[in-house]
Amino acid sequence: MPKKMMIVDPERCTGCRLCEQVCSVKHNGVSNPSLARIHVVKWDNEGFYLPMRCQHCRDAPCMRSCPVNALYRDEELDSVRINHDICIGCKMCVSACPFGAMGWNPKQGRVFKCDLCHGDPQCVRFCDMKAVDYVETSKMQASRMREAAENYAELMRKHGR
Amino acid sequence: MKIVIVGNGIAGNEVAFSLRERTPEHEIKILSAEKFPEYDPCSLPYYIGGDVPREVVFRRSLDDYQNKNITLVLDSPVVSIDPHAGAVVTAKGEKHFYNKLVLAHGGRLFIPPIEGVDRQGVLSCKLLGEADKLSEHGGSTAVVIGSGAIGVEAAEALKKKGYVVYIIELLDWILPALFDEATARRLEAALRTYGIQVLTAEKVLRIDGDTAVTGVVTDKREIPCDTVVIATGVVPGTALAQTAGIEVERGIKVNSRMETSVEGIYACGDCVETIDACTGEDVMFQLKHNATEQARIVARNILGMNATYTGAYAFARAHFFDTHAVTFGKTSRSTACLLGDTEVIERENGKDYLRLILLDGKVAGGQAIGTYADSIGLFMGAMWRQDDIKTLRKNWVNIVRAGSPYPWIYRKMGWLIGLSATDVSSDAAAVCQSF
Amino acid sequence: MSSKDQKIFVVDERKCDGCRECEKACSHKHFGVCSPRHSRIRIEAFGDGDLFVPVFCQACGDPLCIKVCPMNARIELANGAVVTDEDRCIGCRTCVYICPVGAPVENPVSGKLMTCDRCAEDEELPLCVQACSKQQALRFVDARVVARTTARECAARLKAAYKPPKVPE
Amino acid sequence: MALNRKIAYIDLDKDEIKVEPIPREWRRKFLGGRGLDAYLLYKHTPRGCDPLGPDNVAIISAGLLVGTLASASARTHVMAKSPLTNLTGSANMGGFFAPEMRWAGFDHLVIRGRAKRPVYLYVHDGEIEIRDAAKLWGVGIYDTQDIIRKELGDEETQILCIGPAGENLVRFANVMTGRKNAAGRTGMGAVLGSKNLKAVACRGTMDIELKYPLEALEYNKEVIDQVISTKVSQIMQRWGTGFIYSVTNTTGLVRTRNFQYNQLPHSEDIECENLDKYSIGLDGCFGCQVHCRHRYVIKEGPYAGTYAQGPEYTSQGAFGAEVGCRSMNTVLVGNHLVNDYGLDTLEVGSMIGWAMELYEKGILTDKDTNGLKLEWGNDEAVLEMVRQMTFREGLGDILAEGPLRAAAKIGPESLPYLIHVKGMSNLHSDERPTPSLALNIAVASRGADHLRGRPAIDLYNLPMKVYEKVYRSPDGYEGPLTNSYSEYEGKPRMVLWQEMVYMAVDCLGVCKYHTVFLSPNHPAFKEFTQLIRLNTGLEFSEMDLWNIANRCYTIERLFNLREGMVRQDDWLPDRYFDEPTKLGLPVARGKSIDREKFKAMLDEYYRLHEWDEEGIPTRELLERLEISDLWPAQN
Repeated sequence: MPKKMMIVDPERCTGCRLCEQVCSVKHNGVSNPSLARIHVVKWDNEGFYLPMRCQHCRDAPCMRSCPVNALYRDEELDSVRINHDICIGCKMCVSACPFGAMGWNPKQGRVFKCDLCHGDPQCVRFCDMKAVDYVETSKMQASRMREAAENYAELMRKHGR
Repeated sequence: MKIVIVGNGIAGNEVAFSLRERTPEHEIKILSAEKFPEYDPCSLPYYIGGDVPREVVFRRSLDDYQNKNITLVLDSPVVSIDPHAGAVVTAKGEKHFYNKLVLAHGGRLFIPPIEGVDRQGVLSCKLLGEADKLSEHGGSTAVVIGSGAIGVEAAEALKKKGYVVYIIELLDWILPALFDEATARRLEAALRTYGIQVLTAEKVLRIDGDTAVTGVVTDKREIPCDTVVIATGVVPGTALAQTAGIEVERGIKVNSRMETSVEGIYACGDCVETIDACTGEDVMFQLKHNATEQARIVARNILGMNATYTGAYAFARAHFFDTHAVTFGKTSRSTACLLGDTEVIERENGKDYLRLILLDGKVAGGQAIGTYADSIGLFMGAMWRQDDIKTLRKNWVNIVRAGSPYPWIYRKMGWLIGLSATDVSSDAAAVCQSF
Repeated sequence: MSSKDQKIFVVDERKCDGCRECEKACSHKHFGVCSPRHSRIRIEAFGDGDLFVPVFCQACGDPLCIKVCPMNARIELANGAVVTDEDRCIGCRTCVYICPVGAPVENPVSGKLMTCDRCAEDEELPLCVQACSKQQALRFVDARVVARTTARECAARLKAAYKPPKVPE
Repeated sequence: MALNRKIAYIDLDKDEIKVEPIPREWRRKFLGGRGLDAYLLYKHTPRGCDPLGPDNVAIISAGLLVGTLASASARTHVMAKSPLTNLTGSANMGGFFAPEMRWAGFDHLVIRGRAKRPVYLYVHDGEIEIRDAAKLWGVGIYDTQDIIRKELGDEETQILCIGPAGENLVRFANVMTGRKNAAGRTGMGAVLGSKNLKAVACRGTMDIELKYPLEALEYNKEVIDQVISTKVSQIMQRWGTGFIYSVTNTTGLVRTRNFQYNQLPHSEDIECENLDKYSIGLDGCFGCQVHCRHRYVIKEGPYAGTYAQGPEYTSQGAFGAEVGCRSMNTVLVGNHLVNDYGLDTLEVGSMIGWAMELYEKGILTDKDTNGLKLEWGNDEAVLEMVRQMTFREGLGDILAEGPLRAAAKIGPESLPYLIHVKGMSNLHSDERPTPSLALNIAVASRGADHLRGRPAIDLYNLPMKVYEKVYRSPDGYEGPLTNSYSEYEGKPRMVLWQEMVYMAVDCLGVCKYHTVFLSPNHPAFKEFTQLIRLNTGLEFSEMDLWNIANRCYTIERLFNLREGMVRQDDWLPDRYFDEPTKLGLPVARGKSIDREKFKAMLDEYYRLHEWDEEGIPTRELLERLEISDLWPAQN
């Protein structure tokens, strides 16, 4: 299976927060963005929207801080996942994660985080702007380069070199 | 569904009450060989020693069972299982039918084949009934045979009651299953400072006395005494399982869902043989936390939730008077036969002692006495995460630099294993000055 | 369930300057003295004052200390705190050893172990958190918003990277 | 459950808050949102009450499906007796307020009385606090929201508020949330202002439980795909609603220079394509994939650097065609100003356009305007008038009273130039070539309004079978239908059908861009039944929804009748009949509404509604709809 990664593009995000809603429904069966694993951080007075979600870090602070190794790397999806059978709910990962990707569900007494929906992230599926996208790692760099090149070309055209 | 649980110990009760927590349905019945509601065997030495009153050993009252609609049948040891009829038979000849059966009857005290073990005054403290006897026993000199955790705790309890106490250990050092020699010797020394006689590498030959105990004879000496406490360990109860044709080795064999080889019969607690969560080896850690964990897995599987048990882990502490020690994972002795580079990190500071056993750079076990013990949790975490201590050493500069992304626990671990002693100022006096 | 029951502590080590006001507040509330030995929260200091970490009971969802305590003295309160029942505790420190951060502290008066009780009923905010109101290293926040709050802080740091200054046309 | 949200009765006179569950019976009869609001308004206001007095109730609500997996389920509905028309006051808006209110545990806030000092409400996780808003008084809506968020220490708080216009009781003041989401019509902002209620802040973390969550997820995807697969949605996704301006202006359907023309030539600058220069991206309401508006930054003038959202089609009309301006900058600045002040952009455009025509005709003079040259295309004058209206200075103070009251002050000679129905100005569209749209604005329950029953797809001249499929369902209508927008036949049915479907989406809290408004292929009753079932578990047939919509619409009608509306109010200004259009394509040029045909259309409309010839619902209808206890009105 090709390795894919989640990327965000705040320029595309329209701030509709559908990703948050579908995430909470998919994982918890309820609509409640505070249970979502993705958060659209919005600056309403600047119109800047940045979806924040788990980066599935290689050297993940949450994994490092877990005292019982309940967080593990799923090699198939290259994601960081929780084994709830092991998790003791100490919340060290909540404090450790710099991205705010670790949430705490007081009702269940357990932490939660993005699991990439087992390879079919619902946030990506529902985002028609593709402000969050799940792309093949190998193509990622190339597409970003192309974007940059196009912007550059545009500037050159505009300023007549 | 009728659920019958054999055994009213930690595991049996945890199964019953976790089931009830999840569903009000199903008939739940616990068959107990004893006459009490659930009590905690771990706490018996402290009751004997008078640290706590007797009622504290109980984890539940009879009302708790009633309130949760759990039937508790007391004084009914189960003698056989008929898996075809789906019934168990008690010693009184009563039949109890089940749809799901849970074996949680634990183990029984191992009674060494020594002459005179049936004398009056030969006691133990695994069961509450025995503990009651020991507590009421009015002796003055006690010999504790066996120096496992129970033995040491019993010795402490008796010392507190004013006994002259001897501990006799067949092997070379006390707490042999839990601690390495280096640690154990320190504990022995500590025990001696409290006035407990510790005799290691010594074999009890017989117990003297006509009806009551008058002394213990070992291969090295004779000890006059009026009390003998048997603390030579616990063997898993497997006989009952064998009546149902359940596969048994040292303990009852279970799969990862805690189900025995016979469908519909689960087992958990001290009577089962499971895997080590770290190494995957077949092990028997007869420890309370494992029993609890296994019991919850059983409860979930009975309800069809398909939970898998990740394995048991060794974690035990030894504590007497103001000496505190802890051990986890493997000892040097148990790693000696494994492939791979082993390394032992030792740190000593007065009475405090830390011993870490590394296998291929990764923490495989550890022991600690005193203040080092208070931070042992960090190393247990390192063991679970399989943190490589070699990498910790290599990355140390990164870990201690300001703004390091490494969680603080790495700094503390590094300090504890002596990477840079100046990095932590734990001097309480300095702290107090700041107020 | 009141909103307090849903709250959890969040630590930001980067903000802790080791002032130990939390220890003072805690010991003063529970013992009437200002002494770190009497505090259920303690500051671990590393290096030359470049890292201070408040260590205290995390009140785990499935606490290991409850499982291992031989006396069954560790109990969960309705407000989520996990505390020691002093009538049962014998001071064996098993809870300290099993704890991932070694949080329980010996009560210097009784010799038994103690952990954070979240200033149970009588305070709006735990006093250590109140004492840290300036540094904000220690916060007691609604569990439902904790992820979002952290995400916002992080996003604020990332914003500059994502949002290059506008190129004039 | 999505149904366990509460209703709060807030009495600002007594500082009392009473929280009650919503009876299941109400859900069956009114669903929620606008439908239930209409019922509550009818029950809780005394007949003939002063709209700006303490007896009027302001109802803020979220629809039945808000916050659930129904795409764009984001609408907040605000209802009260209108200070503009003295009839039904009702407006809804998107944004994020309504879902947040539901996560905080409430569906309806029924607010009566008048606070002694400025206050705002803080609604959070099942609790409501009344808090002091003294320092917010006089602050624009952008800053109000920033200040409240800072005060509450939670950036995620969603705030509904009024601007200076609402505080100054401008009779067409908005209730706003976010940067531009406006509950814009009928002066709901003035009602809140009269209650000294500056804002309602919401923050919630409570679950909205869905009946069949995973099925709802899949069905939501289907609905989204259905919505965004249509051309019109794709265009809106790219250009926003501004595209409508280009289309209608080309055809000749844009009211220009008040009502003198129907097309503004050479106005390329204010067409949506030009927005790209200012836009930094598009913006969506909660859960919406259509994201129909721009985030833009003003580039020139005293407001350079200001960030705002929009402008919608309506702002292009209000600050473009109606006042004869051709500058995108004016549209952008005007849009920003009305949003920040909390004014209804439509009403503002109409009032200024009207004033300009009066100035042109000499009815208003330099003396009235304090020397302001109210000439067509005078950008500065337009923006100055916005300010004057908000702060009630000079001529603005008169215009702030709304069309009829202003006309009364200026004099009867100004009346013929007023484009209004029931005292509310029309959108800047010109309906003379389109009888169906004309009928809609004449009969809409809140005055001249396009969002009550505009059959916009009538403009497309689609094949008959498309219209038949839409307009004959779900009750099997068998009367006439025509597919040419210049016809009169069959149009009453179209208006009626649209009234029902818009009422249904308003009850559900779904955006109108997600139903049959701009595209015949968007979801309607059939999809709604599924959305309701999967999200809430309530089972309704399509006919049930139709009947609910009919019931709610009838209550609005009853409210209007109770407050004194008569048949003559369902009528258009004379200029619609007497002045043929002058510009546009051949289909739109030289058109006017035929009085007789229009009267016949109105009769047909009443008949279809089962109202008598005076427009009063028949006894049989009321009994069938189980609301016969409401009429004749007792209070």
